[in-house]
Amino acid sequence: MAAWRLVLIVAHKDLRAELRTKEAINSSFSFALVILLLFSFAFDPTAEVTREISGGLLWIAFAFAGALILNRSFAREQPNDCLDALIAAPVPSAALFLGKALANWLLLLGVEAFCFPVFGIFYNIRWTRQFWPLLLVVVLGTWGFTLIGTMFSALTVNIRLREVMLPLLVYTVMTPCLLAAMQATSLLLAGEPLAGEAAVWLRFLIGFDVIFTSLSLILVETVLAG
Amino acid sequence: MAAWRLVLIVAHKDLRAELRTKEAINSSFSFALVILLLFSFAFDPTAEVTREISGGLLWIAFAFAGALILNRSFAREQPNDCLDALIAAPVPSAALFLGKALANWLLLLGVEAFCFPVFGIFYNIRWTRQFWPLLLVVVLGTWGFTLIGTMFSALTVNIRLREVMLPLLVYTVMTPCLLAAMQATSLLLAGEPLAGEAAVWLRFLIGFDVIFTSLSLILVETVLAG
Amino acid sequence: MIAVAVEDVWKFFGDYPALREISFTVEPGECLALLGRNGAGKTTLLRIIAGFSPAGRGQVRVFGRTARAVETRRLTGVLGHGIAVYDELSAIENLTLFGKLYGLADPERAAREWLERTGLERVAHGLVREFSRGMRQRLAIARAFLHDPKLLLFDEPFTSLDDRAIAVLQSVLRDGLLRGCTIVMSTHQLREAMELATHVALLNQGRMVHRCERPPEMLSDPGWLYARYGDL
Amino acid sequence: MIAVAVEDVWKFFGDYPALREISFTVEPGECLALLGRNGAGKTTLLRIIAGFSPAGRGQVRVFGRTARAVETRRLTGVLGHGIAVYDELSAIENLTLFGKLYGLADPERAAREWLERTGLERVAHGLVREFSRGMRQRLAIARAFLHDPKLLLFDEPFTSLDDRAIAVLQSVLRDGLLRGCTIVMSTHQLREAMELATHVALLNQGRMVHRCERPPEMLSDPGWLYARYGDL
Amino acid sequence: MRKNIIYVLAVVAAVLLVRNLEVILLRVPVDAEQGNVYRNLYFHVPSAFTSLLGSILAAVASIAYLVYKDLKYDALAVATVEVAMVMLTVTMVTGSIWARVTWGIWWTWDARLTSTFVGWLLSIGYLVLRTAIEEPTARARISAVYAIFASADVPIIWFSIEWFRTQHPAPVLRAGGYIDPAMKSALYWNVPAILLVGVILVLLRLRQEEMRRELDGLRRLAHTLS
Ligand code: HEM
Ligand SMILES: Nc1ncnc2c1ncn2[C@@H]1O[C@H](COP(=O)(O)OP(=O)(O)OP(=O)(O)O)[C@@H](O)[C@H]1O
Ligand SMILES: Nc1ncnc2c1ncn2[C@@H]1O[C@H](COP(=O)(O)OP(=O)(O)OP(=O)(O)O)[C@@H](O)[C@H]1O
Ligand SMILES: [Mg+2]
Ligand SMILES: [Mg+2]
Repeated sequence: MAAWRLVLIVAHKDLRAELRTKEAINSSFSFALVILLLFSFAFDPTAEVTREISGGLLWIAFAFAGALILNRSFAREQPNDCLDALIAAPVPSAALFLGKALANWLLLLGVEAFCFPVFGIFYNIRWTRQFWPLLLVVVLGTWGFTLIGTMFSALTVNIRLREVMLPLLVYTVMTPCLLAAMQATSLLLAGEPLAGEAAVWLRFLIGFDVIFTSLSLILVETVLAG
Repeated sequence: MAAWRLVLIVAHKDLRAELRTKEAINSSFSFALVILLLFSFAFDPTAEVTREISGGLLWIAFAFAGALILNRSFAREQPNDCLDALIAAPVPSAALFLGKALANWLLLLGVEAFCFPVFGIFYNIRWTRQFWPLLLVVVLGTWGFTLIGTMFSALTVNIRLREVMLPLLVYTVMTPCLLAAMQATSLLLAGEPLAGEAAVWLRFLIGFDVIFTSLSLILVETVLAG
Repeated sequence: MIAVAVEDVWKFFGDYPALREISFTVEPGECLALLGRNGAGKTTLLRIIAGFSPAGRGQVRVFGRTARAVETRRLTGVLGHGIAVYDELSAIENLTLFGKLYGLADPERAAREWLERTGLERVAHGLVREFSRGMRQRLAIARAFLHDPKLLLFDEPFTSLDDRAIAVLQSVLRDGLLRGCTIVMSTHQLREAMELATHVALLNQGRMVHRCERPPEMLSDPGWLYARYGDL
Repeated sequence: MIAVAVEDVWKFFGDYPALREISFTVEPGECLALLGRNGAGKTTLLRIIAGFSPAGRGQVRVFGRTARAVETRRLTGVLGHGIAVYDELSAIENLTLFGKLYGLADPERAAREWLERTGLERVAHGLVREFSRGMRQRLAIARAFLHDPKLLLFDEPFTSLDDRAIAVLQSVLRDGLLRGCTIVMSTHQLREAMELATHVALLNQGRMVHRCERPPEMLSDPGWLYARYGDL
Repeated sequence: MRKNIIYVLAVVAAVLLVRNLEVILLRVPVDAEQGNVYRNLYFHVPSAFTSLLGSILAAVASIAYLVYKDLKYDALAVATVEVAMVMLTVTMVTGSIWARVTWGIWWTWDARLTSTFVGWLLSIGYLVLRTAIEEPTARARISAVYAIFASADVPIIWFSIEWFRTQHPAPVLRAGGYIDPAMKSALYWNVPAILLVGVILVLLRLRQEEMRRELDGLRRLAHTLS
């Protein structure tokens, strides 16, 4: 059977399980709100300066809130030892990984779609001026950190101290991706077009996505059935 | 036997177990560094404005990094069902809770002690100008969020979805405490004395600590052996 | 004094009654084996007696006191599936810790004594993390017996143990019975339990449908009780 | 063709050899019971045969192919302690999912068929979360058998099951054997295993010290093999 | 045998270092613009170079481990990561001192400095991750995957000065700017000296790691026998 069908089956399974209870997605979204709230204490959100850094704020909120969804990705398989059953099934590890990453990516995009308007209101930001370029950056940036998050979720699924280790590992490795996404987003939110510096960051983001997608697909079999 | 001896025994056990491997403390400290890094992307840390909000940044870093230590507090008891043994022992739940909170508090203060100089260098901030008032605020603020964190760690230790629910619950409840600590710290870092606004926030912090300490001690028996 | 007195205990999970009007007593020195199919309520009942969770209705008395009373806890030893010792601490540190929590006069000595009894004195300072399954199990036994409890509560103690580990556990339990301890345990491995049990009780869907002295038939045919109440 | 061929397999955890020069073959239709004390290496060996982790040295062939080959995985059914079905999905969704992953022609039909065989057709659309222990175990069995595997690998399948659940599992396994499946299982509950086993193998500290047809003595005295190799 | 090699290398390194120190401190002229701080250069650059080389070697060793499943490659990977981290620390410290004098601040968040810091955190992450996994084979496998992911930061550190506008200067050496030949040769002589120090440290750590592994195995064996 074509590998992409397996990818879809896995993604569909994860989405269905998640959407049935909406646990991760709800708490991820609420957590994003809490983070925005915390930040609004730390800074005066209406100040002009804050608006300049809004891209950064937004991606920090995405990264922290998204981690709740990403961590759960493989942790979801633990309670009944389901991961063993998936590894034992005649599904290439790469397909399994892509399926899970795909599901996570869609869930994250969903959460982000809710965050944007809320954020716009709280921080008084017009985010629709460069809508399509912004969408592109968000989609690529989210894919980058979904990849890393899903991979590390798989990597640490069986280690004691998962929760303690994950943030350190994940955020460090995904910094280049986050940095690029933040900078590009800040520029686009400021109304600049996707050219010059923003374009450089975008290219950087694409490079990151390509390299890390390939690395993940190559290494995932070792990670799961090493 | 006097209850405080039991408190010390429990705290000593937790500290010993942690210091033997230093897992939580290492990753908490490194995660604090990662957060400083992430923030530095979002804001230009050398700008004057950023220095004004440094108290906020610092406490957000403490809160997120500290959560790693707090989450582990009761999670540490899970692997071999140790919690059952503690609950079965003739130790009042309040003593158990205080012991764990005490250990967490000391660990957090240790991590924070490392963070301050690093933060000072990276963000170019002089934090020694109001040293003693600052210490007071840090100690009280840390106790407040240790309390909440430890309590929720106990509350969620047995639920599936621990990792997903915890951040949301904890940060929402500890917001007042964080807010007060942030504001007081920002003022003190800016070199102002512990009077006027800063003193108001300090009193708020003390109120929070007193109320939540009592609440926790009253409720913990229900939480653990409900 | 009666060791365990369970009076009309109910336990609800939501609306679902996991235990219904359970009443029984255990005399000191008895060894009661709780039998019952998966989901019958054995674990739930043991946890209530151990004070881990409160009964929904009815009450439990252990040596005349409530299950959560500090004095009761001092008299009770619990051993579930988990070994309940800390991986990061050494064998002796673990036992000393629990000795202190139980307020023993000389925790160190009690710890050494039990390490010796369970044959662990040579690895007293080894971290539990590095112990093999059998060694961990012995340490768990030492922990449960350390404070010389009068009532022992065991949930499926024989599960996943090999023949040798089962023999060790049985001999420690037998010693306990000789010293006058009271034992309540749940198990599916009837054969191993029947050698010790003086009484048996059968739970079915949260009700106690039978309680009696262990019939001699059950030594040779452990399924006897199930067969009698087979299709309940 | 030989069902499972294990050739000179070693497995190291660090420098510690959990398995040492294990070699044996299992013919199609055999039911091999792996015995051995706690820590002998049973789980490790089963996981290597199932392809969950690679051998450190030596090789495993399942129907002539490596353990991780996709074709091998299609022919193998695995059941460990965990039931390996999703709590958030219904029984039929679970089975259909695995049917699809195994590339069955009509996953839906296979799922219904196995729900019927395990007596779960009435709760096909119930979420697994709401199932009792026994129902979950049956669903797990259905999942393991769904794709009509030729080789079944079971790790302590009888642990924590009550008499009735054990009977169900035994009957399904017996059916499998009649249809020509090959079974390799580990267990400490010798009595339950011996009714099925055609062969037994004894592991001791990572070595296979004995392998033979199941001696008739073991039906009445399951400890026989341990007794012979008792203090290895 | 190995021990003898280490001794020989140590002697060579010592001779080289003494010779270089004499040249650096007494012979080469003072920089026209910067004064004496510029002598940092002779340690700043070689240690940066050694550490980047170390990170690359660690990634190669990790790939070798995943291919050959031989724990000696794992030992090589840890040893190089540790030494690379030490070297990177030297770079950061010398750089900070230099920056304090020439730029007036200890730290700034330009691309070179930030990516260096990320690299440092990545090695911390690697080492912390290793403490969380007891079983040596799983530890080797998981940390190898992490090291491969982390190595993506090396080119970013290297090229950051070309890709982005940085406060950190682009090296005059390569860009064809003018530098006093005496300075140049002193720098060129100190690169092999520091590199050699790195090699010696790696060899020492390697021995230590091997002995520890042996000890672990023996202890486990002893426990199973009792
Ligand atoms: C691995 C990363 C690094 C490499 C490869 C590197 C390399 C260099 C090189 C080749 C120079 C000499 C430039 C010249 O030709 O004048 C230099 C200068 C310098 N570096 Fe670095 N460096 C690194 C990291 C850092 C860090 C982390 C800091 C600060 C904390 C730093 C601070 C400086 C300073 C202050 C100078 C002198 C700048 C000036 O002359 O104005 N460097 N570095
Ligand atoms: N935390 C819980 N939440 C909801 N229901 C529960 C919970 N614990 C137990 N139950 C239900 O209560 C009933 C009794 O469970 P219990 O674990 O006591 O059975 P048991 O006799 O120990 O079974 P087993 O032999 O499988 O261990 C079961 O139907 C179970 O589903
Ligand atoms: N992940 C692991 N890391 C380190 N050592 C392990 C690991 N898994 C197993 N071992 C060791 O390998 C040996 C064999 O373990 P295994 O789990 O295969 O035994 P087993 O025969 O299944 O025992 P049991 O009857 O207790 O299930 C044991 O000494 C165990 O400590
Ligand atoms: Mg039970
Ligand atoms: Mg096993």
